Amino acid sequence: MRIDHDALVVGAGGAGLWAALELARAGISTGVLTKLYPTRSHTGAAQGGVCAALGNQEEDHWEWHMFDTVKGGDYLVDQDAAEVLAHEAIETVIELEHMGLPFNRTPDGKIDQRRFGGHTRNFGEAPVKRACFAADRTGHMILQTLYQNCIKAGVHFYDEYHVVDLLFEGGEGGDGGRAAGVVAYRIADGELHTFGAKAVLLATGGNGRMFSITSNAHSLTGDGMALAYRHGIPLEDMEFYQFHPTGIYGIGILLSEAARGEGGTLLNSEGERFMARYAPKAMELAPRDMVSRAIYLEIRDGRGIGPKKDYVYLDVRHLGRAVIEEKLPDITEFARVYLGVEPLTEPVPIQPTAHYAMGGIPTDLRTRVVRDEMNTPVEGLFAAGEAACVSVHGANRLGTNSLVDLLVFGRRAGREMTAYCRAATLPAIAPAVEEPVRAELEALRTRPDGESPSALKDDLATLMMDNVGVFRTAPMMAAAVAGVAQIKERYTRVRVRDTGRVFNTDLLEARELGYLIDCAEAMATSAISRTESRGAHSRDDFPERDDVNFLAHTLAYRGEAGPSLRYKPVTITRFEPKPRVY
Amino acid sequence: MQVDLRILRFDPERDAAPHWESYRVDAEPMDRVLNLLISVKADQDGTLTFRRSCAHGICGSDAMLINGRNRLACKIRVDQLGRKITVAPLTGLPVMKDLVVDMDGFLAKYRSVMPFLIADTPPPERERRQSPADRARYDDTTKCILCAACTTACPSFWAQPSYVGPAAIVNAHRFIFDTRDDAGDERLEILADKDGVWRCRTIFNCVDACPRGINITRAILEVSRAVVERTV
Amino acid sequence: MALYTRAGRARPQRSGFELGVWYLMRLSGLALFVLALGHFSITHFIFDPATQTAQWIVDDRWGSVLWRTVDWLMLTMVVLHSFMGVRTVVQDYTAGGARTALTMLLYVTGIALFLMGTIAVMTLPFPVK
Amino acid sequence: MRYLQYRGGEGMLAWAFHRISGVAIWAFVLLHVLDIWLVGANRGLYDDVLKLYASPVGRVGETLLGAALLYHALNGLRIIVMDFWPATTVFHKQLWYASWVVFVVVGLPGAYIILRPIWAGVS
Ligand SMILES: Cc1cc2nc3c(=O)[nH]c(=O)nc-3n(C[C@H](O)[C@H](O)[C@H](O)COP(=O)(O)OP(=O)(O)OC[C@H]3O[C@@H](n4cnc5c(N)ncnc54)[C@H](O)[C@@H]3O)c2cc1C
Ligand code: HEM
Ligand code: SF4
Ligand code: F3S
Ligand code: FES
Repeated sequence: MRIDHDALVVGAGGAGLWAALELARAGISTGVLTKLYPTRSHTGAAQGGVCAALGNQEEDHWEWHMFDTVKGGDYLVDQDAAEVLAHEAIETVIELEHMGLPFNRTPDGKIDQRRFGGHTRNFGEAPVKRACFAADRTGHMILQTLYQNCIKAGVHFYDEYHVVDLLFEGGEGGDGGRAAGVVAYRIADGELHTFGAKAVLLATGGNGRMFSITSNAHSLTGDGMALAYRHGIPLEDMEFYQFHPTGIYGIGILLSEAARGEGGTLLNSEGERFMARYAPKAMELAPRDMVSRAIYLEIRDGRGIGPKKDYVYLDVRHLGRAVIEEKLPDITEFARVYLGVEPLTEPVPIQPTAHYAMGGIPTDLRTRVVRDEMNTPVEGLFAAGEAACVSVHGANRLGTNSLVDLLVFGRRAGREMTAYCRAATLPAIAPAVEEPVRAELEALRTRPDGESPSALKDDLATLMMDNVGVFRTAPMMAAAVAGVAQIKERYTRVRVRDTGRVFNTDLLEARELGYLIDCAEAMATSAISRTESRGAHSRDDFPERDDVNFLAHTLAYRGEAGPSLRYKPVTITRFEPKPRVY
Repeated sequence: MQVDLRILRFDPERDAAPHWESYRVDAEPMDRVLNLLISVKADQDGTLTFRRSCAHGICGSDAMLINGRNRLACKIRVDQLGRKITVAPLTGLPVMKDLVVDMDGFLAKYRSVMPFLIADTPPPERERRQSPADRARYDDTTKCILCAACTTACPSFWAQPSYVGPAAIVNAHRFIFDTRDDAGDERLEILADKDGVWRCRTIFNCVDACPRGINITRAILEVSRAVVERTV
Repeated sequence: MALYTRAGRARPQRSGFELGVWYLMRLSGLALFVLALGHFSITHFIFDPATQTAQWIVDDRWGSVLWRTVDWLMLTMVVLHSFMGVRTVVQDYTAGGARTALTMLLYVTGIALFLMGTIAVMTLPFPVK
Repeated sequence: MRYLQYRGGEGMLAWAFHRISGVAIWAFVLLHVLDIWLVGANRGLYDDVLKLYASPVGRVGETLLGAALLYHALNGLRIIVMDFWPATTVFHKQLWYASWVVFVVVGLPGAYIILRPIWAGVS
């Protein structure tokens, strides 16, 4: 079936929903395609908060927020983007409040704020209360509030439509073609639909499922990134992947940084607050890459806890019942349900967990997808949210800044697309453009014999976790590059066991595995080529940051013989790179 | 340990009617039913179909009938259920395949209560003020993840699927008692309809089923009381 | 009143009937708590069923205006409450034409029963002492 | 019926009993108005019916009726309390147990009084 809109939004997380809202309010005919019901998007899992220098609790300025973002990202952040982020955070948070988001309140009725890792006053002096929050379900409330407002604005949703390809007019996206629409697979009955549009937004979220221990949802398989990559668009800074320090031991479910923001501490087997050794000033509220590394070092030095000495404790007991139950109810429940641990009386076993892709589809400040180091835009194609890389997170994202990113750049995407749609004409889509993907899907669905995709996926996740994790060395990453290439080859022979058309999740999971492999390939190759340590990319063999050679963004292009890399300069406006100490 | 897992299967392309299938699965006591389903799908029968995403009780994808009660598969542990576990799709919504039900009707009811803030006054420069106490008034009902466990556990809904259902009322409550909202009256009117709050018979299955621990019945009764108060 | 809400949704026709029934069930329930339980206690604990012949009812119980009033009130409440209660049950488990038919039948029976009861309680002449 | 697979808790039992008892009492009320009608219409027939009520079987029936009425009344009160003070829903199970305590405390002596004539041979 063929359906036309002026604008298409792929993904209904925070970024996609806000973009859709702007478009619908401007009267642009918009379709939102999402493989999950919108409220199932992973934005709903975000707990801790969303930072904006409101100054409701103590003095704060967006310049401070900008500085923290740049420094937190180990100076790989594009500073013009960080400025937009920190500045517009304020109005977007206020606008969210106007849309109905139930923020926690200060006694005088303003939005309450709390501390979060890496957010400081006066350019690094001391922690500042900047994170606006709704208990520890901030992301849930953002997702619900945006969805509610989309309903109010009459946004047209295509729920459970899995986008399987992007369409371009006049050449591939990477060679000057213009976005023309998408092909989507309706999960309910396996029908392929071709959607035409002037503007397409990719807001498909992250790709954390390429790791075995992750806080990410099963659905986070890097679809948007991989699809862009397949059409000649590079992926930027893929080597920078954040491991969050406090995942539930063995499972990876996240215990929000809010626990530390409220005063929770980290303890090793000797009961010592080991962060004193690594970040004497910021302690537990140092940026995530540092805390994750500190945990790994403690474990490596034999101060881990448990039979395998491979975890440490997060301790919130001293915060008291009131704080724990009022401000951290969800994460308290996670510990109870998933570990059988009572945080009121026991410390909680934690380990770092794969959490967030700093890299992604490169865009400019106007959320337009760009395809080279000169920032040449791909006409009609936009990206926002975790799938995109503007780059506001650089080498390491600060807590809460992802939600800010979704809001600020989701909103920008909506406005930008509105303007674009008003000026542009509907591109032509040739008949039967969906035939190639139809053939791919049919081949996958009907292949009579081959390997199981679930086993292959486990292999990929273990490979990446072991070799492209918190600590990296050249041999490890070489093993990853080779391993991914092998898995990619095996993937051509996977066999789906469900051959039906109705709700065939087996088929879609196999398809998603293909996306993960693409992302893993870009990640491993980008990582091995960056011979320095910066932010989340931490190498034993190159422990120092190298601003001479690597103050640059990686762009990974897909190629038959593996990805090829190019580099793009970092935009520096206000803050010259300095050593990063906390 | 080994678990006997019985699943009510239905493939519309093959089966005339749903039927039970049994599987033996290795499990740890701390495993959740979702782990078992994933392991069956990976190792025994790739056609087993269910929704899942977050795997930690926050997205609302995998509500299903587990050992006779509506639970999120990713939130109920094997040690809470024992060695015999039966899993069936939610009751009262059309089954699309295996454990997947059609949520459209459910969401249409959610939309019918105008689940969004309607404020008549133009927004101020900064945030609208709200005291912590006013904020607390509707805190409980902001937790809903639209998993449908409550509505499909409600005998009143089974009897009359036209009942707007606990989930929709919960979401109306969240706005009716929000001091920033001005359309409470209109929502109360909608819920004063014959398929509105009156269909609740205080059965509490919804409360037991709610994975977010929302006191749904309380919310419903608060709405009923508000309807009564504005009329009587 | 506006026909549409601010969100553009058609406003339901406000009849208030279900609200009325809901309230009535609660109020009559409270009344019955005293009346029905009282009645049952008197007829079973204070007196024994065996002794409450027609003669006794006419001479003693309905010899007093007060008791006739109490009994009639109870009749009113019980008919209202129980028929509206059964209506709820009927409306839960039936649909369409069957529902309308059964509900109508219920109303007719209810009214008939109420009239019969009223005649029984109110029209017997007082005994001549 | 798939609905019977649902393992409801106290609240569902409370409701099921309430509904069953309500309908049962309603059925009896139909009968009872008819028999009272006989007081005016046909006294002889009324007294015959009365003998049925006072017979051992009748007494057991009346006890059951009383139980239904008592349960329904107590649970009805529980519902009304929750309706008007929604905060009490937190204790809905406790309220239900409490109503059973009252049910037993009041019901057992009551049943004894009604049933005693069967073995005491009074009637
Ligand atoms: C546990 C957890 C806690 C977090 N806490 C915080 C926090 O406190 N603060 C903070 O700032 N950040 C936090 N983050 C990070 C942040 O939540 C995410 O980065 C962010 O929500 C991503 O939003 P998004 O809109 O880009 O995508 P998502 O919300 O992930 O949405 C992706 C959307 O894309 C759709 N989609 C994907 N693929 C396809 C396809 N092929 N076809 C159609 N649709 C598709 C999905 O259906 C979904 O609607 C947290 C993340 C996790 C995992
Ligand atoms: C003695 C005191 C009584 C009290 C306090 C009481 C209370 C109630 C209440 C509150 C309800 C509404 C339940 C709901 O909407 O969920 C109800 C329902 C009902 N009552 Fe009563 N009642 C009493 C006596 C009676 C009597 C004497 C009868 C029958 C003659 C009766 C028959 C019914 C019926 C049939 C229902 C409907 C049941 C249902 O909807 O599930 N009640 N009662
Ligand atoms: S109220 Fe609870 S059970 Fe019902 S839909 Fe919301 S979260 Fe699910
Ligand atoms: S189960 Fe149903 S009847 Fe009411 S209390 Fe819950 S909605
Ligand atoms: S998978 Fe998200 S709630 Fe269970």
